[in-house]
Amino acid sequence: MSTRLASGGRLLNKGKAVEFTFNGKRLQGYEGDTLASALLANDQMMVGRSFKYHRPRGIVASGAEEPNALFNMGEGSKFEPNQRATTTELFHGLTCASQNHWPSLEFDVGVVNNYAARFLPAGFYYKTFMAPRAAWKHVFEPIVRQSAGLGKAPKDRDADRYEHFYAFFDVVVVGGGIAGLIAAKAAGASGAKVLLMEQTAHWGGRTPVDGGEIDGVAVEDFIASLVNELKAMGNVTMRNRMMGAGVYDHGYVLGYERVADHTPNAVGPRHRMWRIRASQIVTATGAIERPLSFAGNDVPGVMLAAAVRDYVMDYGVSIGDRTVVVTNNDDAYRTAIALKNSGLEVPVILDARASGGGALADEARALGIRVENGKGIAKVKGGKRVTGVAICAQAGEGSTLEEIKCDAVAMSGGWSPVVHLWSHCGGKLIWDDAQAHFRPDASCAPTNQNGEGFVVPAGTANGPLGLNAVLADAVKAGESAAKAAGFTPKSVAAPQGVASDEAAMEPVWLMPQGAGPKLRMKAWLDYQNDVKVSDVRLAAQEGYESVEHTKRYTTLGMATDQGKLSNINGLATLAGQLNAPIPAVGTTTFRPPYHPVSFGAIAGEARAETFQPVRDTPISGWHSENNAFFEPVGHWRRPYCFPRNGESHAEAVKREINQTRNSLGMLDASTLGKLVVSGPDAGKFLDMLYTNMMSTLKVGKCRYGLMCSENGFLIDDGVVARIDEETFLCHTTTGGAERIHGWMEEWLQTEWWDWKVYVANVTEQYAQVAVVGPNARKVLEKLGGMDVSKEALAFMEWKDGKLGDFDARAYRISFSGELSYEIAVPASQGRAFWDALLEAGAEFDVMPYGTEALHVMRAEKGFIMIGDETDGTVIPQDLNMQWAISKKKEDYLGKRAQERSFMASADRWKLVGLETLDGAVIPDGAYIPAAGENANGQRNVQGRITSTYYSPTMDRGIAMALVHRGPDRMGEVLDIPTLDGTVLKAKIVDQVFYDKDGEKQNV
Amino acid sequence: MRRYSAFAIAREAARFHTGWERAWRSPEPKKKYDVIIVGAGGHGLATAFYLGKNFGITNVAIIEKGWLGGGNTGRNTTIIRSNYLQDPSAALYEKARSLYETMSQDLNYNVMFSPRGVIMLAQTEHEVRGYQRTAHANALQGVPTEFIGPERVKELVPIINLNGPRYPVLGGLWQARGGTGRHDAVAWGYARACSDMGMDIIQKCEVTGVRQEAGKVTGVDTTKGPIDCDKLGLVVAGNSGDLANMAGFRLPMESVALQALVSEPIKPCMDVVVMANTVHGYMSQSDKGEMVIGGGTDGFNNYTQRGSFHHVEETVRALVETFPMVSRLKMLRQWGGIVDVTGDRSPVIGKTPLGNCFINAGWGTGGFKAIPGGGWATAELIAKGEPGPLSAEFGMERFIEGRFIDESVAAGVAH
Amino acid sequence: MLILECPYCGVKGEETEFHAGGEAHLKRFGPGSEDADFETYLFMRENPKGVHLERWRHANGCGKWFHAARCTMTLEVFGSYSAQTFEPPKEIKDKISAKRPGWSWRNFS
Amino acid sequence: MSNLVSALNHAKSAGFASVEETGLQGMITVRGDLASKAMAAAVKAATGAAVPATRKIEKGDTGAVAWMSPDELLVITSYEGVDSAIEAMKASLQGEHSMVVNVSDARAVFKVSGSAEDVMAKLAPVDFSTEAFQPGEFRRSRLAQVAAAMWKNDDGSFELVCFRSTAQYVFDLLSVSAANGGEVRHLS
Repeated sequence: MSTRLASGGRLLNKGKAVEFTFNGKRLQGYEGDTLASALLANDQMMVGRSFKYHRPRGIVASGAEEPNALFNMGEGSKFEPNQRATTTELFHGLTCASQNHWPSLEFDVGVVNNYAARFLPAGFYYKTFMAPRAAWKHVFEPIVRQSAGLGKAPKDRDADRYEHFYAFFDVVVVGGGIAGLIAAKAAGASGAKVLLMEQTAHWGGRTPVDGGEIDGVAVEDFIASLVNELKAMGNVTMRNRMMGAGVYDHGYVLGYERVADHTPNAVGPRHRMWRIRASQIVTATGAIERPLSFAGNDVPGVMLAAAVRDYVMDYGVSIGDRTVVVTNNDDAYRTAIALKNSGLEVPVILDARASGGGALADEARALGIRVENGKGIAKVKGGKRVTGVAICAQAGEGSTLEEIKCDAVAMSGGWSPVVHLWSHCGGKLIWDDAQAHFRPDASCAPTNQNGEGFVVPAGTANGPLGLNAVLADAVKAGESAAKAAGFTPKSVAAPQGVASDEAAMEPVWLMPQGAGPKLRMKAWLDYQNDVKVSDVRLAAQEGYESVEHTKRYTTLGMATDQGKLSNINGLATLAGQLNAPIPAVGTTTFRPPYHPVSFGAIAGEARAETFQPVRDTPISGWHSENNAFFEPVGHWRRPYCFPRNGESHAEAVKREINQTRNSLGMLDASTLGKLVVSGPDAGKFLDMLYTNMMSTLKVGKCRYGLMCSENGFLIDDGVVARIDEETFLCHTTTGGAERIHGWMEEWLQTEWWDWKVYVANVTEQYAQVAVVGPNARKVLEKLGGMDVSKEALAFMEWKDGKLGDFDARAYRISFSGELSYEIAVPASQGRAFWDALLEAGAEFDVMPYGTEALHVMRAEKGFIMIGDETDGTVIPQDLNMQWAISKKKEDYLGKRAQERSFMASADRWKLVGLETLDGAVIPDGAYIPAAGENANGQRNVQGRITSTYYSPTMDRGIAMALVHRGPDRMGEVLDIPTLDGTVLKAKIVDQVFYDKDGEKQNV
Repeated sequence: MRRYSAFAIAREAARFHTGWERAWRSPEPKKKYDVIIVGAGGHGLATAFYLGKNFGITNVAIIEKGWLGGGNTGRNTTIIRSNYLQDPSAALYEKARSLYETMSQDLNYNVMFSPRGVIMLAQTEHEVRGYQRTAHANALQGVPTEFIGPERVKELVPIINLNGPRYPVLGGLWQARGGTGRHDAVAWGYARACSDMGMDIIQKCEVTGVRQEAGKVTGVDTTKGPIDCDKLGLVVAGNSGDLANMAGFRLPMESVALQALVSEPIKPCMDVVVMANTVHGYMSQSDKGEMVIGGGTDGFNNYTQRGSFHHVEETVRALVETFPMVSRLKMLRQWGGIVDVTGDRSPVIGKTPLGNCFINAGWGTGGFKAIPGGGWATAELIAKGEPGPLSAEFGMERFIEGRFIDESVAAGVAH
Repeated sequence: MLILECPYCGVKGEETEFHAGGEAHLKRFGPGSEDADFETYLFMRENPKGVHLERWRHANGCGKWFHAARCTMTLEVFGSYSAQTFEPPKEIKDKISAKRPGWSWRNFS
Repeated sequence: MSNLVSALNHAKSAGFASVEETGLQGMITVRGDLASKAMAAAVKAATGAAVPATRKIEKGDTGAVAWMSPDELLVITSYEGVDSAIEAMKASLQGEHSMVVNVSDARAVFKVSGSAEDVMAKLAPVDFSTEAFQPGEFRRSRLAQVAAAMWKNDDGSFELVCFRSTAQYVFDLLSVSAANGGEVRHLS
């Protein structure tokens, strides 16, 4: 069993007990524990079930590479699935539960898959479940889905908050182990601005676990003084609980700071995503120990040798009373020695190397530990916990030489540098034969905006494993990063440790090397995704020879640990099967993030109210206070209508229209774009932008204009007012202000840069109110001030002056067909102006109206709406707007495009009005079919509805449509099928339904 | 080809799976083929497959510079739908979708087509009208879709937040027969079937030149030597511009990065595909339990298969807002692919200035769902030398005539 | 996540401050021009693997359009320069030549 | 005119830094040849300040002038003083190709005091470290999802200008970024 030892545990505060709950059981750990160490201390070795076969799984590792110990953590709005026990600091009140089993961890029905494992090899689902056809969707897929997946889906809205932080450094050092600390010091000594980040809560990494001395002092003391030294450096920033999540182009680094995962009740953000720009990045990310591939290497109790040591030394936890150590390198001897020194039994060290280990092996023997060279494990005994091992000759096929009882196995297959961050942005790797691992290829570093390398690996992340080599490499890395960042490094002597003489490791990719199919089927490569040696071999046999094919066919390395433990073993297995050297088979591409990061942190502050900007007009407050139903229009919110006393939206719209047409309405039109275009060439410029002639517009007058893209399509419309000889004010649509402003600047800056024109966007300088209806003039006259009579301010004229107290510009324009003024006042006067109009209009029962009433009234009048009559495929000619296209101009944007054969054709769909014979309203978006089918069997069509409304004014449905040669077909009756199967009959009519002669607006 | 079945698995299990044969051969190139297809992605392999199946042309080589299915076929978010607005698109994508329905049986390879349904959310009045229009168009095109209200959306997607402070869900365009498929399996299944017909799939073989005489292609130069052909098909997605350069013509296309990402796997919580175009994000749950997520493209030319992080950020915040539970999930992996985007965002299947050279390209963000349809249409084009009805509108001449196929009307982001 | 330097305000900003504007140095063809020229102007693109000349706007900044020379394979930026010119300045061409000998882009090299 | 209301009417919030909408401010967009004598005279007349260098803000007796782009300045005055400043500038720029536009009402202005750098750095992709961003610097960038211009005062506080319509969004962003518990203790 695993248990807490009476002594040891350098990271623990044993004075402070911490209570937590696992699968409903109340357990106790200490401050400083990880959830994993606390569980082990409570003899909870088995922590979950595997993905495919639902086999029992135990804790394998002590860090981010852990594939098995994933939990449903927390409750309610703080619930989170797939939280790793090894990277979770224990806190008081933590609750967690194991995943992927039913009904319980101990007894899981899904384990039937395990008994059928022989029938479920890699890729079996590609070969079956094909008949009958419907069965995949209705039978097989639901079963697969239900048995796959890991943690539960959260149900509640996340109660936590998140944020981003932009930061800039000369050198960012990722990893706060011995190499990172030393590299940071070496870089910092040059004066460079340095960030050192460490994913755990502790500085120093794994070096202190092994004790020893550096520069004559104990490792722990050496690190403590190094940390103090760094803290004292003003140019060095240190952040722990912050992981280097990803390296992106041009020195962009994501730092994932878990601010409050360990203090979930604290006020403040849970995670903070640092978006860092670094000139140079030092990856001191360490190395990860590889498992060995032997049968039963997934039985709970089989653990990485270094992790066994970590648990003993860091947390005072023994994972078993009797631990068999199996290895192909010297480092695992340290585990045996540490266990023995802690009073635990190590019945045997199985060293797969025929020649055995070096000085550490002698030390182990001296402690009385039995060491067997050239031996390995044929098979691990036990189901939910190791009960023993069968020993075999590594060189053989697995005949059992001896069985030994034990309750834990510590394995080491060698070490792989953590090269993820190096690789994220294109750094290449080379194969190191001596260590049997991939390490960064310094000659192919990822390059930055200047084409220069910007990532420098340091320490074990760069390949060296020996302490002194690591220390020297770290100094070099820190210095070269500082230099590359433009600083002059101060030469610092590398610290010196006491190193033991180690024998060379020997790669072992299968144990025993001649293991037959039965053993290979039980030798796991990827614990979480249940990929075994036999699966990779099968993939190669079937032609999935590329490493990417093998990965995808077997799912090797695709689990939540992203192959941290399995990649190299899988690759070597594949290479072995293909009879190719490992580097020739290649490696897979590492993608960010290094370790999963919360979506909350990625979204940052952009949630709920601050999800996206909401743009308000100066009058929005009134709208909210008066029950406006808002619709989003770009980032703006505009009132769609103002329902009163339980009215439906349709009823409200009808009331708003009727009252406007009969007496007085008003609309907040502030969102309309307003661009000032000014300069000696302003007229010439607008002549190019609009299809019609603007340069001839008289000062004091307004003209409606159309804008097209260079591709000929209508992109915007609006009224242009000439303010003075050199100045125009161009109105755009609500969505068009920024777009058209940018459009104008683009042409002025990139094509006609010698034209003397300036543009300014003054959209928000003004609150603009449309005052509409037969009583519009009266209400303005009531406010007093400027003369708004027909004579003083005729249709399509504008004028500056005072209205009451307000500084106003009045435009006599109409989008409704009524007598209408659009009044612009400075935004800061907007709300007061609106209120004044309401007060003055009370006697006319003034009716604020929303966008839907606006749309209906313009449709009644036959005016087009950008976005309704146009959709990016419509040219002005389609809308019969030749009147707005100047014949005199040689050029305007879009003119050449409109000369192309398809656009110049008379055979296009053109705008008409439609009236249903029975007065019904045609559904939005309806198409008008024609006889027959096209070559693809689709019904031929001859037009479509662009706008359709119930018109309160006409008391019937009205519509506009683009119809094939429509204007030539006046009076024709068309069939319009609706989605409920009925067919409406509609007559082609003029698109102007209301007041064709304009008598109402010209008063 | 030995058939795959449950029986075959049982038989193999008895002998520890030692009897499985290669899914496809790995031959050296012959000197000459009737047709060379450059690009062993989904579209290239499907083109070859339908050349054999529909036209009996099997003396075909499919040349791939990397590993088959390793480009965008293996990098997309596996959505399959055909609820397109414009007639030519709807015809092509519906053909593809209907071929997906029987693909597992046709290829004897389970591609796990999962017609679980696709919803495109309408979150503005404008979008409501746009999707109602699509529903009407689809009805006449023979593509069953319907516009559904918010309550129905909630029934189909219980984890959705209907009333976000910014964009309420006003309804959605629902295509019940859309869904997802296993992307790698599509390439592998086609490859196995092509190889079985005697076609040569030549991996790790890069085309370095297009040999021509008198305005016609005579073959290609490759890293495995010259190979002659009577007809050439260029089906290379993100590398189309490069191949066109070799062949001496330009394309109305640019190559940009498109990114996708997945969460850690969780138990089933969403049974359909949801696309939220107003906020630029879409999401489905894979059979493994990962939430598969995509968004928009970068704006600049890029061949690095790495995109900019802010697109991931934009997509993720959209999904956190639309599906609040996502906030406490974690991003497992992000990646990028290079897509060709044309001037009207619709693909090109058509002739090139070289008489016997044909191109299938420009799928932008929508290539995977079109694979069988694109392959079908391209095979017809190559076999007959002229486009058939499915590809008639997709030739490059449309850019001269101003006759575009613009789907942006219906979808802010397509994929 | 690119860093670009706006030649107008000197800001070295991250990509999110900028807006990509496609291929640079396009020649506009207007009414009366040949179909092929007009098609080239609007649609045909170099789309090179390697050195590319392109337009950017410092949208969340000084608002100015500028040109940049950038490698589409490595994302290296060789320099940025005024939008109000018909070809890249000599020092940028020289810099590209030093790093990518034999490069060409349309009629520049 | 009474009832003049700025975008958020002096809204305030406080956490580890404080945030305040500072009310109506006179602001004038000036476009033209920044190197011309006429421009120097115009700016001097309006504010008493010199034409700022690239990305700088200059303060004068009656206002400040900020560099917006190679052909654009933002003149900042009292709200009441805008009309006379505009008149003065137009007079100085007579005959020059130029533009002078009142944009006072189109903007909102916020002040962040206390640990301001750490608040700003949560929202804008700008180096706010003391070495990199000093009083006198004027930086246009984005604040989360909207455009903004910002500068640092001598007392260490920051001021920023955004479009009036986005004022509530910007206020919410700043407030949540300054909320207690969110101290970064990195820049300030």
